[in-house]
Amino acid sequence: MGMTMLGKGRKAISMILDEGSFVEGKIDEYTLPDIGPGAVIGTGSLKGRKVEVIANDAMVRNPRFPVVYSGVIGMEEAYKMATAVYKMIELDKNKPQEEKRPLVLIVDTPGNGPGKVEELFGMNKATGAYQLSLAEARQHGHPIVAMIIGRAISGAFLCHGLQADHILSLSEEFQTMIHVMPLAGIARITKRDIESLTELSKTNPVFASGAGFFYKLGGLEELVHNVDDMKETIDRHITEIYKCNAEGNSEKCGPWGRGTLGKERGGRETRYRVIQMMYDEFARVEEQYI
Amino acid sequence: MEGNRKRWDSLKRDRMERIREAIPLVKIGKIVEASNAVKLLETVIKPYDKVTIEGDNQKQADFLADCLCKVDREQVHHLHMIQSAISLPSHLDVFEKKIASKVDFSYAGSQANRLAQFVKEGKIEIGAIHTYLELFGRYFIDLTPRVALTVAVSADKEGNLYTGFNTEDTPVVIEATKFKQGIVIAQVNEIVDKVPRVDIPGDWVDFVIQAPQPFYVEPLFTRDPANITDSQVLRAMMVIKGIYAEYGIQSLNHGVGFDTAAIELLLPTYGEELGLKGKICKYFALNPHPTLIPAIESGWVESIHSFGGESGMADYVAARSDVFFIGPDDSLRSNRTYCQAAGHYGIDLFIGGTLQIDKYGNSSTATASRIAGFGGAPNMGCDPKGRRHSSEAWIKCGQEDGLQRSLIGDLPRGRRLVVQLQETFREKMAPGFVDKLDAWNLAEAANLAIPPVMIYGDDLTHIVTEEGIAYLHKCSSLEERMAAIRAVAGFTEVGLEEKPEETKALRKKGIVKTPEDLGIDLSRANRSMLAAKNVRDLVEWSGGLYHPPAKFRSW
Amino acid sequence: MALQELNFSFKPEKNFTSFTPEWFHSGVVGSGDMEVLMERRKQDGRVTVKVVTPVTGFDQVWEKVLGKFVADTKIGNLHMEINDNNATPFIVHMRLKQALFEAKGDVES
Amino acid sequence: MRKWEEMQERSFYESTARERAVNLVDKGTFTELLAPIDKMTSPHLPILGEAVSFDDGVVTGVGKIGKRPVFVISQEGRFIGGAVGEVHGAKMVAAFRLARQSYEKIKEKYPNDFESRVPAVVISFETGGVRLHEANAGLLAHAEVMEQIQHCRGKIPVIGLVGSKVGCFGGMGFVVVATDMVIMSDRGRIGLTGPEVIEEAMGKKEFDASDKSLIYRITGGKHKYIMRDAAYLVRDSIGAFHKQVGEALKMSYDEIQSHRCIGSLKLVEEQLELVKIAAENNFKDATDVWAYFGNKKSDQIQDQFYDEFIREAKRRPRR
Repeated sequence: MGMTMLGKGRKAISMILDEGSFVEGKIDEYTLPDIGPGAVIGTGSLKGRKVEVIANDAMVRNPRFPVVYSGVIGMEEAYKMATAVYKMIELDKNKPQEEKRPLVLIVDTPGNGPGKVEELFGMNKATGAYQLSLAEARQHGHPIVAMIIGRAISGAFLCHGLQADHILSLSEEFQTMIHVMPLAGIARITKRDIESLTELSKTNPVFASGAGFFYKLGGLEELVHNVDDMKETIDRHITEIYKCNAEGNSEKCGPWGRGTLGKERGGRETRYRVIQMMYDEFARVEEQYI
Repeated sequence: MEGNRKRWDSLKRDRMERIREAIPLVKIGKIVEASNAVKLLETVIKPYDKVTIEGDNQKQADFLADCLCKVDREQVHHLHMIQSAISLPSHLDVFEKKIASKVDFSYAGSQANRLAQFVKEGKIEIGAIHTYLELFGRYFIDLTPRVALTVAVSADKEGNLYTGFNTEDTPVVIEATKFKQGIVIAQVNEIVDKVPRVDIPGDWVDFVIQAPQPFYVEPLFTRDPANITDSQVLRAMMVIKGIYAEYGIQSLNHGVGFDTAAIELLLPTYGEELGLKGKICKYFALNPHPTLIPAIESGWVESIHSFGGESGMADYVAARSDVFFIGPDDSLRSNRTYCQAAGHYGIDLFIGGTLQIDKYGNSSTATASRIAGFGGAPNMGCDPKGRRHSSEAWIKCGQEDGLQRSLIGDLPRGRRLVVQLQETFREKMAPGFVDKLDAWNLAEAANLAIPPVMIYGDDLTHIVTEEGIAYLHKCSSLEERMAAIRAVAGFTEVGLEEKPEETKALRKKGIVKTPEDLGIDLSRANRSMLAAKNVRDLVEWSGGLYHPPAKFRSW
Repeated sequence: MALQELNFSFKPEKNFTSFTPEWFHSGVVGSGDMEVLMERRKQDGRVTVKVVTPVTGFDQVWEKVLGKFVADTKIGNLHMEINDNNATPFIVHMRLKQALFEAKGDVES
Repeated sequence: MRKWEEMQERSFYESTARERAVNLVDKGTFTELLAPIDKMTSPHLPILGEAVSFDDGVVTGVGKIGKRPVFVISQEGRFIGGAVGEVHGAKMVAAFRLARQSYEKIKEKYPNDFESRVPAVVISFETGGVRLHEANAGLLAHAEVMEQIQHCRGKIPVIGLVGSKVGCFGGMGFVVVATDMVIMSDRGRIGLTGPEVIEEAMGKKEFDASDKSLIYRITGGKHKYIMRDAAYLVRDSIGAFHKQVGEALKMSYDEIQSHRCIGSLKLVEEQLELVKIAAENNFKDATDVWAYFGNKKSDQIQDQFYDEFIREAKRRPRR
């Protein structure tokens, strides 16, 4: 107990990658722009397999954007992340699917830059750009695994994690935090006391915070209970994703795939029914439209 | 022998003495530096003085109010405050700090809760809660201030004051103080070589202080049309058709609120459709309500005299001097005293909203935990018994009066229309009609002699709810009035007592009219009837002359 | 504090008119407002209503408001489902009348 | 519901989500999918005592503009701020999936007349993002929608409309800028972080959340138009939005997607140049940014009416 990886993005990189293999700021020969210090990006190897890594550094401040520190993803960070993903796609463009390099996201971020300049210039665009780049990388067959080691909170988790093929998280004894808003905040908004919300969340994981609840909803593929297992687990998932893609089942992974997973785990059953009903209803009027 | 002679100028000598002590604080002319303001107050105010502070409905001598809280309690204490409005936290802080102990006032607004708390804790003694005209009257009878802390836009070094757009209460406050040998101190936004116009002559002013910040004005009369509901639109349609058109109401006052804002915004649409332009709503005693802009621009309104100003309306008002009262400098001259007098005697109708109406028709904005006061509504929301001029509306309302003959025989006498707009239930199911007013509880809790009632049932002529209009003045007994109230009280505890056959009879007699009786189509009662749907539309109507405060700028 | 469900059933007026559209929806569940779904239902003229609301303690008021609607409009063979979000009794009354009016217009146009 | 012709004149801002949906497509062509009669309310709100709605705050359906089937998603801000929960999110995702399935079918069915029949997705945003009462499901749905948008790339135009009261904030702030083309009115707003949160992070002196005027300058349609986050700024009527969508759907796919602000390395590089400008200039307000891009009377822009603004506004130059 007491063991935590909170704020230790760089340490996590060294635990996950093969020793000494990480080269920061480089995607092969390409050098990333020297901005966004909160985003640690580079290339290394994981059990001998070349991977690209994108992680958060919670120990630095962005000197140009004062609200960006402690792992916050600011505009520079997000665009730098997007650039790295697009470069990776470009560099592997002509490779067969099984050789598209995997991308490992190491997630420990509390949010996006909450500032005036951020709103003026579009923080939403920056993280939106990163999300699109990840979705595109998946389309090209790059396996993406997100490994939550600390905080995966709301909008920042949306951009740095939720577009991955598979999402893994250290279990809650490592003080991981996955939520949109802590339960206290939810209690304020819904005008309920925390005790009754806690009680309710036992039967309905839909608003509670924590890795366990996300797991039930299909929001996570696997919980990792030992830091030393991160490397093995990530490697195993990369292999699985390659296999899925090779079999033409890429929809079993990623956000859509996690929707199916949610249903299997009994967490988001209504979602499935809604989609089926919409399909059926459209089928009845399809003639008029196509 | 001087010592034995009766002195007839002790007030004057006292005044001279206080001013002499303050002379070292004067920089030039009548100007005192802001840094010496607290010292000045400590010098010229003595324990047990009656002190007035503006304290208006809108503009606030906020700097002087803060300074008064900072005086040494050893030197200044037991002040008796006399002020129109208790609006700022500092207005009550001065009691918390035991500098003042008693207050006579008219309106409490945002401080209503804290005031009630202070009364309960014995921190404050209330002399009386007045209407504006009562308080202004008593300034000249038995509540004459020793020191007046006033506020103006600008001053020159001789002390001439420009009160400009928000003149409000300043003339009455200064006149009462100055001519009874009191001391007048004015905070101003700036000191200039020449004021744009002289609202208060310099020799009525003793000290002028340039405040570090411009005085605070609350945009109290701005209602964003975006927040007007369908049910308010319905009531507004009923008022226009069932009252304004019915009586040919030409001169009137609108209380502030979304209900009356809806009426203003329906004039150019629904009013136009009913062919009422030029027949109703020509003369107002009213602040420059932004929601009246579309009606003004469409040529409905001939004249508006104002109690005060309204943030953002200065340029618009200046450019419409045919309608508003404008000085030679092109800015509005408002005056609460004159406008209240006009509102009491000069108009045919008052209409406003309230919090609770009881089964007899008495209404109040008080709750057990709030002392909100009265402001000016009771003076306009009553039948002015001293009125002698007649008008079509006044005569008609008098003719319909069900009790008049039993009191004065067959002599014709008119009657002011006093209309209350009431939603049967407000948000969170708070009922608009109650068996007993909360004002009773407040009277007990705050040790008031009588429950604070805004408008007494016998002054009320009409109640308008979504259910219909009750023409109460037509009733010939209290029993009948109560039945009429029940008929429009909807599903409240009062309304649930309604007896269908009774209501049917009242509808037949024209004492109760439902929207259906009035020929109003419920399905048309929605926001699309509004001439402006948001503040931006009002700006557009004004040709860009209305400049709303930032908090209303949703674009 | 869960949402509560109220169910009512009203006898129609003697000279009632049956609700004819298969279904009609009106309103938005905004704060202080409600939506209603009206469905044609053959049930000996009865009007049945299901109300889902976060507000407690107003069951009788609901009954009165809905009863008045049935009496005023002389409608029958109708099932209504109301999702309420703190609408006042008058708003309920007005929305129902507006909805019925629109529903008729829908059929005519 | 009022007549289609009448509704074209109606304020988009004032209208309901359903009124927008029905009247954004050609007259009489709209079919609602998962309509109120399906009574698909949120399974999560009742236990929290929160009111439910038969459409869960979003109207989904299909209509036509010209020959194209147009899948419409229209959010209702009056219902819990248009926030996205499990049902709401699933309806959005399903609309995208149907568009993609239709694309394949049409391609097969009309090999010679394919271009003019390609489906489109139109989203009328009015939302604060994730619905906190069912936060986790809402968040996961956001990710799904984003993935669907990427799947539509290169095939199906996705157009985002913002002109409603709530605007488009939170997680949906990402989604709206990921569409091919954003159409706004000057009453619409797009942002990520809520004003109160910014005030908390920066202090009231730097950012006063109660200053509506400031919020509009920073998030409003005019600013987004100058920044080119919004491709078009239209008047506040359903008809104006309908017309602009119609115009867009006459364009080639390439022309439509030339209005994107993100979605490729080139676009990211373009945005990074803007970020550099932001870092190098100490912009205090939107007016400073407008002045930077050549708007001389930048302090008057906020009060300009539509015609004058469109005539005079200098927009950020494209690379």
